[in-house]
Amino acid sequence: MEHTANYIGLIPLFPLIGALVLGLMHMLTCTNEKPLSEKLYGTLACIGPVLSFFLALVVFFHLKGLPAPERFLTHDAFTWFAVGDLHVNMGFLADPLSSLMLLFVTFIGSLIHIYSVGYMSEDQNFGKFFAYLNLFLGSMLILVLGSGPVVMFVGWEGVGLCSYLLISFYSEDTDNVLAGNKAFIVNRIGDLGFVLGMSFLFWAIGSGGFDYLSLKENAHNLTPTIGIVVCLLLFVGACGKSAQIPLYVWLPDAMAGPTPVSALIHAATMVTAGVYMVARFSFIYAHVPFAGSIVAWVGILTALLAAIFGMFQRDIKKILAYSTVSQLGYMFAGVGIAAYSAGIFHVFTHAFFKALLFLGAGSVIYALHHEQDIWKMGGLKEKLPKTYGCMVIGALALAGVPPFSGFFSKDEILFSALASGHTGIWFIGVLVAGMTAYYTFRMIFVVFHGTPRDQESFDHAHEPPSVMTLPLIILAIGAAFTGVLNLPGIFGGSLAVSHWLAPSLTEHHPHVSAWLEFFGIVASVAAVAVGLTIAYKKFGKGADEPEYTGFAKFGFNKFYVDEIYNAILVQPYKAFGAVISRFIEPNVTDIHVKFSTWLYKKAGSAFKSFQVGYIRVYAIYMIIGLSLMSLFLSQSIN
Amino acid sequence: MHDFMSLLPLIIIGSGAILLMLLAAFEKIEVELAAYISMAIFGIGFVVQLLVGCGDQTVLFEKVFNGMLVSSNFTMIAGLIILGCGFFTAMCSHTYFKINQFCTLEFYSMMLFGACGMLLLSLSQELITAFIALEIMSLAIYILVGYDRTNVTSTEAILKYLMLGAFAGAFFTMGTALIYGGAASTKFADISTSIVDGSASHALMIGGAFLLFVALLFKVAAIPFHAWVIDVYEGAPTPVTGFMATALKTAVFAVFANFLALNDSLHGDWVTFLFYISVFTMFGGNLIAIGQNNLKRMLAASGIVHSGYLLIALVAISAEHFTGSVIGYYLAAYAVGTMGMFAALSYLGGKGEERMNFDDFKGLAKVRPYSAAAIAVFLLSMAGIPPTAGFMAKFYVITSAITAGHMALAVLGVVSSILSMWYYLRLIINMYFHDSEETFETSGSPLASAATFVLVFCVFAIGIYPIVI
Amino acid sequence: MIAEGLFTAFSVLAVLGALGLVLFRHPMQGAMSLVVTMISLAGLYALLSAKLIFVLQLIVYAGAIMSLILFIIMFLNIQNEDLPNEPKHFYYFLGGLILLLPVGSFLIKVVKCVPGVEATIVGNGFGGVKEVGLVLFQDWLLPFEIVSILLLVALVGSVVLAGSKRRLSK
Amino acid sequence: MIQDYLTLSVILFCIGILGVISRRNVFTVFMSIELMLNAANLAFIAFSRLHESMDGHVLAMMVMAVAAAECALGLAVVILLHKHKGNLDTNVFSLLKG
Amino acid sequence: MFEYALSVMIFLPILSGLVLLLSPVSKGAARLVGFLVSVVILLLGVEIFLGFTGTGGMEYVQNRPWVESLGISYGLGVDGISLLVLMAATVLFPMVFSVLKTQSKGYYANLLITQGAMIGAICATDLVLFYIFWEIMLLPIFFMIGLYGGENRLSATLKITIYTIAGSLLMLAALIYVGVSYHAQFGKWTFDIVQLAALDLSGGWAILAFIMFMIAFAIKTPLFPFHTWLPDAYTEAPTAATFVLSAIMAKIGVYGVIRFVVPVFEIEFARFAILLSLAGVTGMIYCGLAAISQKDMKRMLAFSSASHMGIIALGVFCMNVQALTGTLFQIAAHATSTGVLFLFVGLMEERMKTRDIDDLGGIAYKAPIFATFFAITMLASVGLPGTSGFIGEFLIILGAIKFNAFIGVLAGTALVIGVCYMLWMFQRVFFEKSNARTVEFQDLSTSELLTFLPVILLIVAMGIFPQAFIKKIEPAAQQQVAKVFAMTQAQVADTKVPNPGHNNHKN
Repeated sequence: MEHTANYIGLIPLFPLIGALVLGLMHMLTCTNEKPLSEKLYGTLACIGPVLSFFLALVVFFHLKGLPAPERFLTHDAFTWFAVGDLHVNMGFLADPLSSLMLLFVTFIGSLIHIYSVGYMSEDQNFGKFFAYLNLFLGSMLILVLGSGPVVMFVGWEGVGLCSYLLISFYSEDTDNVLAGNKAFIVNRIGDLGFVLGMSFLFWAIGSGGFDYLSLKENAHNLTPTIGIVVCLLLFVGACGKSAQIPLYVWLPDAMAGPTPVSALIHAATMVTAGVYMVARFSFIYAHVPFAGSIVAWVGILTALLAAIFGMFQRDIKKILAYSTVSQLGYMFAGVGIAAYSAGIFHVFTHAFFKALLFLGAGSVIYALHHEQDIWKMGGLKEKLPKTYGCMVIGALALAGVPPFSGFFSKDEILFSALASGHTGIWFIGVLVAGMTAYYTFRMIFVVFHGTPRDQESFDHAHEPPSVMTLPLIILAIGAAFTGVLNLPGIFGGSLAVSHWLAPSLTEHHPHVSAWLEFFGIVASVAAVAVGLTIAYKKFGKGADEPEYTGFAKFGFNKFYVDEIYNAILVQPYKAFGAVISRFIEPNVTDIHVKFSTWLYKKAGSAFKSFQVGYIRVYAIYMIIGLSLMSLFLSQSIN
Repeated sequence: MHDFMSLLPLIIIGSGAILLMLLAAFEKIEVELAAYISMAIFGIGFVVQLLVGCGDQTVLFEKVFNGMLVSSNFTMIAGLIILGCGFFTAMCSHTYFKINQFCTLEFYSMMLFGACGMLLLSLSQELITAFIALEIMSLAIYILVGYDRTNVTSTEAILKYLMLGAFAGAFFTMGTALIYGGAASTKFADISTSIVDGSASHALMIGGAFLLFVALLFKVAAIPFHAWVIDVYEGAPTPVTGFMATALKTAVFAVFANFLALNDSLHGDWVTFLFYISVFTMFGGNLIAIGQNNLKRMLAASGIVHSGYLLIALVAISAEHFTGSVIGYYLAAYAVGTMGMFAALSYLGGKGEERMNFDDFKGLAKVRPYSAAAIAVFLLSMAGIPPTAGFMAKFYVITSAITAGHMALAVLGVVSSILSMWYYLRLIINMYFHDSEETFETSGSPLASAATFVLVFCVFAIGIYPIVI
Repeated sequence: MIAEGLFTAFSVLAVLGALGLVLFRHPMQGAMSLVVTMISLAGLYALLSAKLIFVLQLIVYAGAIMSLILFIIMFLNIQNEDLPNEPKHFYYFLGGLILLLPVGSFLIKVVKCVPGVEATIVGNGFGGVKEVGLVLFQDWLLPFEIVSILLLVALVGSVVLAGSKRRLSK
Repeated sequence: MIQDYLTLSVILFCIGILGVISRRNVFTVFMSIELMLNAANLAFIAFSRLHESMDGHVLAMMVMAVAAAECALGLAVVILLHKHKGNLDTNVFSLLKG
Repeated sequence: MFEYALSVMIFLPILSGLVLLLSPVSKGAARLVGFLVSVVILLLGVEIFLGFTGTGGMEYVQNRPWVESLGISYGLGVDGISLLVLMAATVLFPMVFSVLKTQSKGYYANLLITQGAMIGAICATDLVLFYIFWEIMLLPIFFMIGLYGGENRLSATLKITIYTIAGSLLMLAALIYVGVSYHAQFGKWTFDIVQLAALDLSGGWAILAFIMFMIAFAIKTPLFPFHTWLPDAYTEAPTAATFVLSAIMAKIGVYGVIRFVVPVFEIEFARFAILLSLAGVTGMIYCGLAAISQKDMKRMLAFSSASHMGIIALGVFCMNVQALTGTLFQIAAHATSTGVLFLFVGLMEERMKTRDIDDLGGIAYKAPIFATFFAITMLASVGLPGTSGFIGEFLIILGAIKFNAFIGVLAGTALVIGVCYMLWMFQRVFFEKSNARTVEFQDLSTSELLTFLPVILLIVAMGIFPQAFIKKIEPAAQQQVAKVFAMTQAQVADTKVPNPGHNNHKN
């Protein structure tokens, strides 16, 4: 059934080696007077991803060459650890699902590496940045390629670590470090869920081998209750990684990192790992629809919430961040309702257009010397035509305007919701589509149209170097046309991606009337159109920031969720720690020591005072003892 | 012949005592020489005792002494301990009296007489003999305690010891009388037989043994008969204190064990009694020791605690096959440790025993690291920390207790040794973790320090090769 | 018949003497009453047909030891004023009595257990010098010998303690 | 009737104890101890009468000897005390305490 | 030629330490001697590790009767249970000697003695011998804290010493009870643990003995609520003493439970397992929470170490092979990470004369290598996959889930709690603006770099190739668990003991 292909182990290895080399170079030379040249770093940095990309292509075609049910390439590098029934191999699995992820991760990763060479120039920690970036890519690839949950967890935590390191990259500023801590800790909460989920899964069905293929075989032994527990725990992990309610709070703050990082990690790849994981475990989720629907609802509500927040943001990256959260919500809605291929396809397209948007935003920021407030921009379309063009394409894709890629993937999800009878999810989905269109083009209009709001920085603005614009263009093409890969039947397509993914997913496509499908498409397009027009009406001619009042103010402050978390979680935690170490530790836990010491001293002084020094008293002691003993003894004689 | 051989150490010591007494009467020699002579006598006695060895339970000169002296392995061990302690005491006294000038020749003869009494006591198998031996020992020790006539505290010490000792002696005689009444004899063997054939009156045995034990418990300073020991130890000259603490206790415990082990039902009557006594002794001793600031007083109190442990061993002896090995080993270990402490004190104490408090020894390790190390070793041995002798001793005692089915006693013993930890560590902390105000200049001969280091060696030797068992 | 009477008389005397010893303030009077006790004890010994002990009691105890004590008391010539004034010693006495109640009752309980047989007439030689001497030198040789050591120790000791100051070793 | 002797000896013994614990005068204390020894002697003699063996007599003699020795030493100590403090109160001698 | 390796490893350091103490040599010479000796031990240790076949039995066995009358013997041996603890005690010491340059003679001598004693305690197969080494290994710590510790070192050293000795004296009574009851059941004296395992004890005294054993080990480990000596001791102790206490001695507490308590007291153990595991988890959370509010780096690490010990101990009480193996592995892993962390703190204290987190900051810019090493070690201690810390914690949590889901979930929170205070500390110390104090911070010198590099590599290697270690320890754990299970099953068969360990026989 599956074939072994040893070379797939190399795919994550290249970036990791790159990371090691770069890291050592930087670590050993950064304190020198003149650091190594950025060219050297840049080239070294880009080798790894590019190589991985080519290997990914090889994998893809290798799989394509195989008959559909045999499209499983495995490679067990070595036994990682084996205890009792628990056998964990450091193994890799390339199947249609992972190969798809592999392709766009390596592709976009390479592009963003190239872009970063331009973006990060003149940064003193140039080398460190690329070391981290490579490390991230390596971990991401382990995550994708891992042949079992435990190996996946390695990548899972690895990407979390890299995101921490990269968010707190400008570590002199406390806020950035705090944002990094927040990201890592929240992710850790998610990982807790993942670990517990894995443990339950192992005790349930893991004894026959703890990798996906064996688990898939034994999945039928899974009792419903354990299944629900496992699914929900794993989903907690997904929430942490993919920023879903209630763990989404770290992602907006994560924008503190350099923009390419936001593009690569916090938009294109890492955050979608949760979706990928759910799809990976489709063979379990398919067993317990209840858990699936919970996933779907959490997803769609997240989408709604994030969309609301997105409508009121003023920081260009925050807008994109919330749009990411919102799109992730879509994806979870998709995988939640067992439309795994649709969810994964949205992951795929979203990677392109969201990376595109971020990189575009990056070049805007670059052009304006790290100005991120959209209300200080405006009219940039003649200054940055290339960027503008690409951004518009990205925006259209994000907004889901046909025929751009976003439209097809999103519509696939919404349609599956409709088809599988989750009308509520579908309705909210449509609503969110409209809001998405609104806030996306609000951003576009405010940034690029109208009149410059900050003349002086406007004058200095100029198109970034081609090393940055080239990736934009490539991504723009991707964002524009990847949609056709999964054309639904109604457009004469054949759902190519879905069919490609079929072997590695456990799903069934409901057959419904074309009318219903048509109705769904119309509805979403209409919603998008409405959102677009409102956005144009309000901002098309250039407008100043409106006063946020009432609900808008509420939304502008993100429903005070951060404040609430701080109040009910963080502060109590710290306070509790303080109470323990200041009060409980000395006065409660240590009480047995204190008390016995006190007693000891007291008894000592008491007995000391018995030694009065008078012979007669000593004799009296003797006689007291004597009489007591004789009382005791006179029992024993009759 | 063998009987004579096993009496030989006793004879050597006795004749040595008389020899020294005569020398003293005619004032032919110097005190140092007397010290050397007594060392020699003790040494010879020790060697002879070691060479003689002896099998188990042989009655000496059955015809002549008519079964009043019996020697066994146990008595041999006791004899060895007593003689060894005497030897080291002589060494220490030599140094001590270089520093404090109130010694005359009789001192050493008294010491030898005392040792003679102790040996007799450990051998005796007859109550009145035991009583007389006890009195010989006690009288000699009284004299040694009060030897410094110019010093009022030592006079007070002798007064207390003498009065209370005589008081206890009276109990001993009354007890002997009752036992005589009960068993129509005072010889252990006859008592045993008459208990077995039931001719002995149980009540009289109980009462007599009770009064007897009062006296013995007084001598080993078991609570509540302990109060004298602390003052007397403080008042006595340091080497004498060492001698009392070790040799005297050994002898008394020897006779105690011999008497208890003479018959099983007799021992059975007293298990509960001794159980409580030992518990009270251990804990009371600890609690007394906590508050003490004077080292000799602290050691006296810790001596009480160790008596408690020995009483545990007494509780646990089985009269059927009594070897006394546990008691013997514990006595040896305790003797080595305590003797070492007093040896060190007797040359570190300085003139007129000016340095006797815990605080006087602050920073000793900085100035005299080796002495400090030795003292630390002795303290650890008394505290029962491996690999010292004290640990093995405690191990054997607790083992015997549990084997005899007294788990509770074992646990209590362990708890009490937890209590004892602090005042041992306190001195170590003073010696090591503080800076020294003074330079512990000591005059006098190196004999005492030599004794100290020999004893350090013994502590480890006995601890690592518990051949006695 | 006569024996009972004598026993009662002697024992009453003995107890009175003992009480006198404990209660009189001046040691001299105490010593005197102790002598009374000892003499009456000697009488009791005679009643118990312990002839030699009767004699020894009179000679050694009532004679030697007591006179030694009296001599020392004289020698230190204790006046009333340098006696310890013990105002509360009567309370101590009562307290002691209470303390001793259990002990006394226990001991009496013990001695009540001896078979209360009427004393048979013992042979003429019982307790005589010759017989006791034989017993002493046949059975009790060892104690007899070591008592000599004991006395030696006591002798030397009292010399050391109370004797005239002698030159200390240099 | 032996019991009467023994009872008497017990009574004397207890009175001796009483003397020791209730008096502060060194002499009195000493003589009380002597009294206790005498009580023991009485018991010895009575018992030997009971057993009709003369061991008790020997024992009594031994006790007498011991008593003599103790007495000699005790008196020497008394003289020593008197040299030091000129006073026979046992409570005066309580420097060693605590 | 290596059959006496263990004896050499025990007595070479002890004797050389004593010789150093008694002979007037310079501190430099003392340090050199210490370093050489510890390197020799290290080589022997590596040899033993490589030569160890891992069949689950004792290897490198030495057995000489010592006190025949009580069956006490001088018995040494290594098996899968003790192997990694032994490694921890052998591998890490040269580092200490080469890093801490400016200490007095006694410092190094005490270190040597305590190393020898610890190795003895680890290798002893005779209860009495174990007890002897167990007591000996405390004394050098007592002296080190008292002589070279911080300002209120006296109270700290008194507290740890009396606290620990109290525990171990209770253990003494308990182990004698075990020996005596063996004599009562089989009619011969022995304290050899392998034979004692045949014992089956029951009744109140057995439970008391079990409790006394557990108290002793709980104090040493330290298990909540017997941990209160730890913060003071760790904080006041000199760096090396803290290193020894945290890295190895604490582990010997857990090891003692596995080696001596579990085989003898299966029934009681199974009966109390829930309670004990709750204690472990509580301690983990409690100390983790306490760590967050510490100002002193060393104190914070002390609490973090206590917290980790809680979860390590938990692994023992779960009584399935995953958890047990996890514990055995985590013992080594945590030894490396925590030990190195304490040494790092010692370095920082040496260079900046402070441990107060508020005084530090921005070290990462001045000392990238140091920061990187610290980060790797820290990540290992918070259990990041790819470092040594993950495997053990994962296995323990996995086993805990099996043992009891609730406790497993609580144990899982270790993942989060650890990260909170560690990141907070890392941020305040290594990131943010560097201040006057830290701006002159010197990066690791070459010698220090070479000293720490092997350990860092070891941490990573243990994370990536743990199987090399696990396959040596797993059979022993397998046997242990199987035996406990068998005994408890037998017990369950006749008496209805509430017994959590009764359904994990096959793994």
